[in-house]
Amino acid sequence: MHVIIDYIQSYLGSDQTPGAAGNWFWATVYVLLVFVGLSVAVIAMNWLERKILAHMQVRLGPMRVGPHGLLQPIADALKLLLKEDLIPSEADKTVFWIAPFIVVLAAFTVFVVVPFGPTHAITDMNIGILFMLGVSSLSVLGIVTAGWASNSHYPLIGALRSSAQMVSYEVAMGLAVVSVILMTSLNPTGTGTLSMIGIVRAQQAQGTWFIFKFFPLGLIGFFIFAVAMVAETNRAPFDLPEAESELTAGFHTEYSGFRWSLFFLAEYSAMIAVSSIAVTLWLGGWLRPFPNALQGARWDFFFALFPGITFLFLGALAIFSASRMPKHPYFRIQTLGLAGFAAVLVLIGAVLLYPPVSRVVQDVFWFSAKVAAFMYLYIWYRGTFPRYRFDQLMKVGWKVLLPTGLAVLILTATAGFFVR
Amino acid sequence: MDAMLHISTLHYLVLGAALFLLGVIGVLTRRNIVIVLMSIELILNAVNLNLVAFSRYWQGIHGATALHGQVFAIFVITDAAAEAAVGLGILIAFFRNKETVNVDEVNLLKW
Amino acid sequence: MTDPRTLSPLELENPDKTYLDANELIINMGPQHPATHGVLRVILRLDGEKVLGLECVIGYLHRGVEKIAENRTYTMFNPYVDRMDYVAAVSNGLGYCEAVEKLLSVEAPPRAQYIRVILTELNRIASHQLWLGTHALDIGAITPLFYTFRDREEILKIFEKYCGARLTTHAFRIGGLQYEAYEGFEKDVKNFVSFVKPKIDEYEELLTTNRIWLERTKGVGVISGKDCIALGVTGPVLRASGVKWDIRKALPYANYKNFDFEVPIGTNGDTYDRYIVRMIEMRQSLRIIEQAVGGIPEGPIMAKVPKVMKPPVGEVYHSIEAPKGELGYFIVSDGSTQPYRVRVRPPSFVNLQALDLMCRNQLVADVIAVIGTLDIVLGEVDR
Amino acid sequence: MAPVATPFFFYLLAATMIIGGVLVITRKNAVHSALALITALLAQAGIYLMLYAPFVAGVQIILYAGGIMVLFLFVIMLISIERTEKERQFNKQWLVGIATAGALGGLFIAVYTKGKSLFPEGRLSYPESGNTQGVADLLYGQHTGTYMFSFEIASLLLLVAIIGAVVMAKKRI
Repeated sequence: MHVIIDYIQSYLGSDQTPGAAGNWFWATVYVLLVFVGLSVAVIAMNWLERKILAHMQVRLGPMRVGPHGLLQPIADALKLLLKEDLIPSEADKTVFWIAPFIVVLAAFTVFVVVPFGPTHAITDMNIGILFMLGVSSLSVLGIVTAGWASNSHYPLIGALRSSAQMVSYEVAMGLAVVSVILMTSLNPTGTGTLSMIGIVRAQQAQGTWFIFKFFPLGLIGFFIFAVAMVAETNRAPFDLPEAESELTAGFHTEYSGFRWSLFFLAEYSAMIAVSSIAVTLWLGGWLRPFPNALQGARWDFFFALFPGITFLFLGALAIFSASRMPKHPYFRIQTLGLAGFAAVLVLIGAVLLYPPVSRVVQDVFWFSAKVAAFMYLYIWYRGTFPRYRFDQLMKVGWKVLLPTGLAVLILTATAGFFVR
Repeated sequence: MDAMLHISTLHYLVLGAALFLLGVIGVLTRRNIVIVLMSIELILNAVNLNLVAFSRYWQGIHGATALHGQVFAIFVITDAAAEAAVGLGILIAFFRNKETVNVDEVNLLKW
Repeated sequence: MTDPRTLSPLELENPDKTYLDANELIINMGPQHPATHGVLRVILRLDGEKVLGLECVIGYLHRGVEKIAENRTYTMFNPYVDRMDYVAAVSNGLGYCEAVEKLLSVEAPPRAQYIRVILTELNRIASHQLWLGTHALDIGAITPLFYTFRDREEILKIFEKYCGARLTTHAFRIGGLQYEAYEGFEKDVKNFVSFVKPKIDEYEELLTTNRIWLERTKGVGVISGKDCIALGVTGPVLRASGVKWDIRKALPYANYKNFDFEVPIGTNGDTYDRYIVRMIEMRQSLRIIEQAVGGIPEGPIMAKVPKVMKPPVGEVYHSIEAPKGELGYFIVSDGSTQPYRVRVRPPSFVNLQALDLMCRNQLVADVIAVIGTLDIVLGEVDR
Repeated sequence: MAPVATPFFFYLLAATMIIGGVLVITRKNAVHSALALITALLAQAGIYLMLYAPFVAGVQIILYAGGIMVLFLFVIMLISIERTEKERQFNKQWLVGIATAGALGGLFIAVYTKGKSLFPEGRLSYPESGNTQGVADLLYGQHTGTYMFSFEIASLLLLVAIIGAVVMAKKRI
């Protein structure tokens, strides 16, 4: 036991990612952790989206399965797994079968280079951001083949729409990313980096998140990316490929059951992936707020409290909800379940308050908190905006975001030239 | 056995040659223009593979900054993009007029 | 005017062509489609995403309402009209009752008239709310739907309290009303008016200045006033095209001439104008309700009509301004207890004709928006 | 990030590429061919990584697999007609083609067996760090930018290709 703890601690003390260290054991552990974490995040996101959207729309959302519908995503997942797996008779069976896996693979592979902390990434690639953009662009292949293989009009239109849309917005996205990479090179040595960890370190070294760099250039670049990333993930208001009122369900109209749930999984993990790109590039990745201005042991201690306090707060909310459950024998199990959930949350919170733990997890916490903010934005957009029309979508991509991105790139280069 | 286990430049060249041959067979024998274009992509990739393998070999002689092969590979990829765009553009124009995608039906210098 | 004749997509279908020669892409939208408001089937002929022409296939909800009328007495047929435009059942009832009253040459007493106007205007608001919610949902804004349904609920509660039914109310009788307004009716209506006024602002806050909403609705589905008149399009669609035609003002029925209200008109005849016109109409309806609820006179609620109605031989056409447009009833009496023929002029059916004209050279997404903005109810289109 | 278990991965990726290549030229359905080609291209990206060329690998994924192949799929969908699958797949001179390819293959074998000594068996390993910077230096470094002019020419080529593609594909300009 002691040996194991020592081993873990020795690992945590190292300053390399497992991939860079060539440590197979830890790399595997990280892959599993990321996979499990993502699945949990998607499940949580499913519940949160339905609840938050419901409360925005003056309704309650899922309330029946488990207390406050907490078990609803699990019930949904079970239902999807047990559903009959239909393949249209005229569909191209092989391609129809492969397509969801392409999407899921692309969405999950991206996380290989996402830095959850200075050493908490599966690996650190020299070409990190290029790799992320490249692999996330592969998901369009899955969508296109899914639409084509269904051999039906609505999916085909959805697939064509989505391929045109994703290819167009990749350009604007790339330009915004390039301006950030230019910013990373503004250090004494004069070499920039594409590595995700390197980008965050550059923000640390330059003492500012890149969103505030060359104000307002960084902000505009971030804005371009924030718009393009919604379009990349086919979410409202750019959800034309799956526009429900127009194309019934777009490219996955013919999919059901397990395969459909793969698309669902891929969509949400892609959302998390692009959000983590945005967080890494503009919002300082794992860095806590004001790492330079508010330095010192006391501030460190103060910020290290946040993860624990967050969980304690969530636990308190759950306890409060449990106390407000109807006092009826029918609800006894649900109340107990909610109380148990609250206890788990409080327990996690308490563990996270323990200083050695909090020091280790706070990087991951800040990263996740920033990503969660983006997830909330996604839900908020969905509750607020109508859907763009296809030509307007293209107009926004090519005539607004692309020129703005170019301008930002050139201005960033100019500003960087003078700063040097 | 030793030669099998120690991957040298030659291994990459043989792989490149195999791909190149596949590409050539595809270009020479298939009727579908789209597949012919894809075979051309295969050929270009075989070339790229050689270029990058040579770059690696060259680095062994001239040091880590001798990346000329890789730069060439990037140029080749650029050309491939241009070629695919124009080729597919021609294909669409051709299809629109003749309603076929078979190369051996493209036997007139006009449409 | 633009030639409204449809290039029938069915005739031009050529299965050999592919998506590239997309002139030929035929898409069948409906009858099972989330955005066709029931069972409308639209066959679209597309060039890529551009609509070259479309054809509506209707009749999936045909129940033969007009034929049924010939085998029912005048009183018995009254509930059937509620099932045509089921989101504006009160208006349907009003039109039918007034038409028969015209045939019988009786007039409902003033108290009944006031309550009728209040209920009809409430129904207009409910219908517009439902339209707004579904229209916004079609364009992709999912939230307004829940807001409008929340507020429409209050109207339905008043209906339920008044006559026991929420949707197919059968609120009016030939010659007046069957039920006296319940205890607290006036208070309920007043409360509702003050409740819903800020809510309409809330809908507008979400949509009116929303950039995407503007882009999706401005210049979409444009139809000129001339075309509207030529096609017989009425209601908010006609008014949004700049024609000031509201039967409540033009051919006043019930006691609308006692009330002070404005008829909003648009200028461009596009989807946005229709949206604005309907939003203003909701406010104007509230104005009418406010005036009416303050001045409900005392008195009887039923005129003297015979138990067994045998209208004199003759025919009558009576139209009212339903939420969706001119709702007309043409009733022929042969002197018996049953009408010889009842012909309904449903606004949705006539307005639907304009769909093809409005969608030409627009995109698929606009078809959805235009179907929404026409505010059709398939129960009324098919009857 | 040093490559590990090199021979295993080399043979795995090489086999994927060869199988992918064979599928590309034998499938009836162009979409299947395209999917096979994508697999081969991704495997090739892996081989680039093994050759310490991560930047080229990244470009391969983002441009080839994510860009060009999407274009291919897009066009295949636009023109996909069922009847091409039922037609003859190989043209009349297929025998000549294969003979030519065989001759070429013989040439390759001859060259590689004779010139084996030209290529040392050495297992060279350099740190991959700075690969992107190295490529950038060659492309547009102030003193080392040997290929700056070619790079600009390439951009011109792309511009011409864009215009050409638009002119070709558009029904009416």
